Amino acid sequence: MSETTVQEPEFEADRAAGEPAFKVDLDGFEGPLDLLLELARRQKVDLSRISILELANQYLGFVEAARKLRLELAADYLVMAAWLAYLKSRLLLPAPPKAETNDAAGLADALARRLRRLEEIRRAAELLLNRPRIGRDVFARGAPEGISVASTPVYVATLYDLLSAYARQSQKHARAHVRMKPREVWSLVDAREALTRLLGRSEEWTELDGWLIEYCVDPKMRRSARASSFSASLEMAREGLIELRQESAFAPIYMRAAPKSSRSEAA
Amino acid sequence: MGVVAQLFDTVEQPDFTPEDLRVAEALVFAAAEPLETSAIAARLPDGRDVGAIMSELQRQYADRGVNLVRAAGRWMFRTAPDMAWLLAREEQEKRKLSRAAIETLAIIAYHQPVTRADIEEIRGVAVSKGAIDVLMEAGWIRMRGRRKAPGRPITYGTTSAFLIHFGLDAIGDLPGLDELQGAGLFDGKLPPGFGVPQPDDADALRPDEEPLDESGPLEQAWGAVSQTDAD
Amino acid sequence: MGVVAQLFDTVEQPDFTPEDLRVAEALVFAAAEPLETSAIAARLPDGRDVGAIMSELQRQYADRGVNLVRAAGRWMFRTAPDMAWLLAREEQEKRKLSRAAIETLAIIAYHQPVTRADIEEIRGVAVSKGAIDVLMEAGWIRMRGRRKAPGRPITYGTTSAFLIHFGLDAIGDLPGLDELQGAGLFDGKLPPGFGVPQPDDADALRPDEEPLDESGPLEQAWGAVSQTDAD
Repeated sequence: MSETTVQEPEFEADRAAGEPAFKVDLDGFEGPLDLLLELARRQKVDLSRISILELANQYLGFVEAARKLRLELAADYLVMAAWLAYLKSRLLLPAPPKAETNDAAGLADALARRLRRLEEIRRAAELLLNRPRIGRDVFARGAPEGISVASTPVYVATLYDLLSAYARQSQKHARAHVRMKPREVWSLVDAREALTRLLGRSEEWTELDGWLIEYCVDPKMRRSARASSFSASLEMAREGLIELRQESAFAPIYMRAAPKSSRSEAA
Repeated sequence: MGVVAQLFDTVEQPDFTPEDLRVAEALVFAAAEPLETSAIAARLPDGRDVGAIMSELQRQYADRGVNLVRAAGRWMFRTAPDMAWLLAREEQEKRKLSRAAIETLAIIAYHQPVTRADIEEIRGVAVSKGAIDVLMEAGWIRMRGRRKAPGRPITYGTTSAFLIHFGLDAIGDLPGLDELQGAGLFDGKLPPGFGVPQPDDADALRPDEEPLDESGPLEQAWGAVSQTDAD
Repeated sequence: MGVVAQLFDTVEQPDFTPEDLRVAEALVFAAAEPLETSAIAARLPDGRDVGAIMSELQRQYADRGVNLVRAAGRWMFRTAPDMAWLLAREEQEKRKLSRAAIETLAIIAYHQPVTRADIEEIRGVAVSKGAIDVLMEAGWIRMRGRRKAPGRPITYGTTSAFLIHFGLDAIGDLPGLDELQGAGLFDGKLPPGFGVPQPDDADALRPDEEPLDESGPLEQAWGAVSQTDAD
């Protein structure tokens, strides 16, 4: 138990006179049930015949001793101690009315059953862990060739799948988007056309912004027009159709038709 | 040949040829993983009694240094258990299981499907996350689903890798299961029938389980939203 | 037993026990690499004739599906050479198309030639590369050419394998709007102006398409440079 801080690993528990003293190493226990099981085992081999009252006494004595030694016990242990103290008091009461007799005995019984169940699962765990285990006792083939299954995927779909998929998505999309007004944009094609037309007129360096604003009457189109003609001008410059010039960042961009000679060189 | 032997041969005409034995043997030998009976059958001519073939192979290898075994319903060759001393490798115990992990594994194996609370009830202490993690990492346990109970706790069960590692053909072959069932330790705190372990590692969920990813009642009410998200 | 065999047995009293055979067998089986004779000898009692042990094992396995072989002076088990056909097997695995893939396919079929951007525009969501890849792998779509547009995106169309798989005589047999509606594939009202295109998978490129491998006007201008780059 990590919660249990143990200064001294071993100590002698407080025992009733005449009974043999024993040592318990708290560090090795996995909680109060585990401790109870250990105490019960010392009492008798057969768990079905242990005395719960005696077990409660031993446990409480253990906890008392631990306290004397200033051992810090985890909450789990203390809760169990409180419960056992309660159980002990009930078991020690002189014969109470019928209903209550069963209560105390029933509680004791339930505890005995829990202990037996833990014992059983531990026995099972031991049997399990002691089986010949792969990689420890028995070994698979060290270097299997392996069976290479080259699986060629064969895709299947029916015409119905195809058609219903088409209908589904086109209907969904039509409903979702048909009412949207198309955005007013100046396409790249438009921009390129305009630039080509402009280049026919101008052999001189022209300010891009200048003619742009002149061309686009509708102020709403300005952003789109600027973006599109900028892209188009870059593309045309790459094609060697025009030349571009800019003095510095954010300065106006000038353009002109490429001289005939350089155009033929590029081609 | 005696009369009895002749009679025997006539009656028990094996449903396979020596070649079938060779094929099955080569397949299981070559496979990197335990092989399903169906995978062996797929490579044999139709109508062969694969069960009989495997039994015969198992018999032929029974006394050898290598045995044919069935684990998790699949076939594999492995060294004979009495050869452990010979093959013991130094690094084998590099990660010894803690007691908590061992007990947790046993509880999951024998009582599956179980929740963390079930395990804590039996062990009487909180289950450390580390124990569950180690077992998950080893590939021996898996999350099966959720118990239909307040908090919808996750249920755990064992995997086929667990069966293979411990050389069990099916979960019903767990050692000491009969004794544990005989003890019949019922406790009202645990789900009904929990006291008598009836381990079940079938993929199908129990009536008191629901799938891991399925939404609870709260999410069901908001179904439409989550579906849109998934899209 | 013949005289020669008797003589043989008498002369060659084996220098090993059946247990030695088991040990050697288990060692070679479990080893990750072929084993040196000396490594086997090291695990056997002193004075054993390892050569004789391995010969005997080799003899026992000679006609089986698995053989003991020696290569480069080391021992290993191998599946019998005539079993090679077993170990590599073509399997056809039927796979269902994902919803995204089938929708993509439907759009390509009806709207071809389409670019990826076209499909995204129609579907309203991004088209994963996986969906296109799967359809290419299935052999149902092909790259037709490039759209004469910035970026020169690839145009996709359907193949004859597509027609065969879906039992269509020609692409024009894909049902139109009336037929789709008649089949009850649309539910409820359709917006005005909603239509289904007349699909066309003719090989000839459209006016706005150009061949896949041919360079566009941009590359034509920089022909020499871009070719060097591509190389």
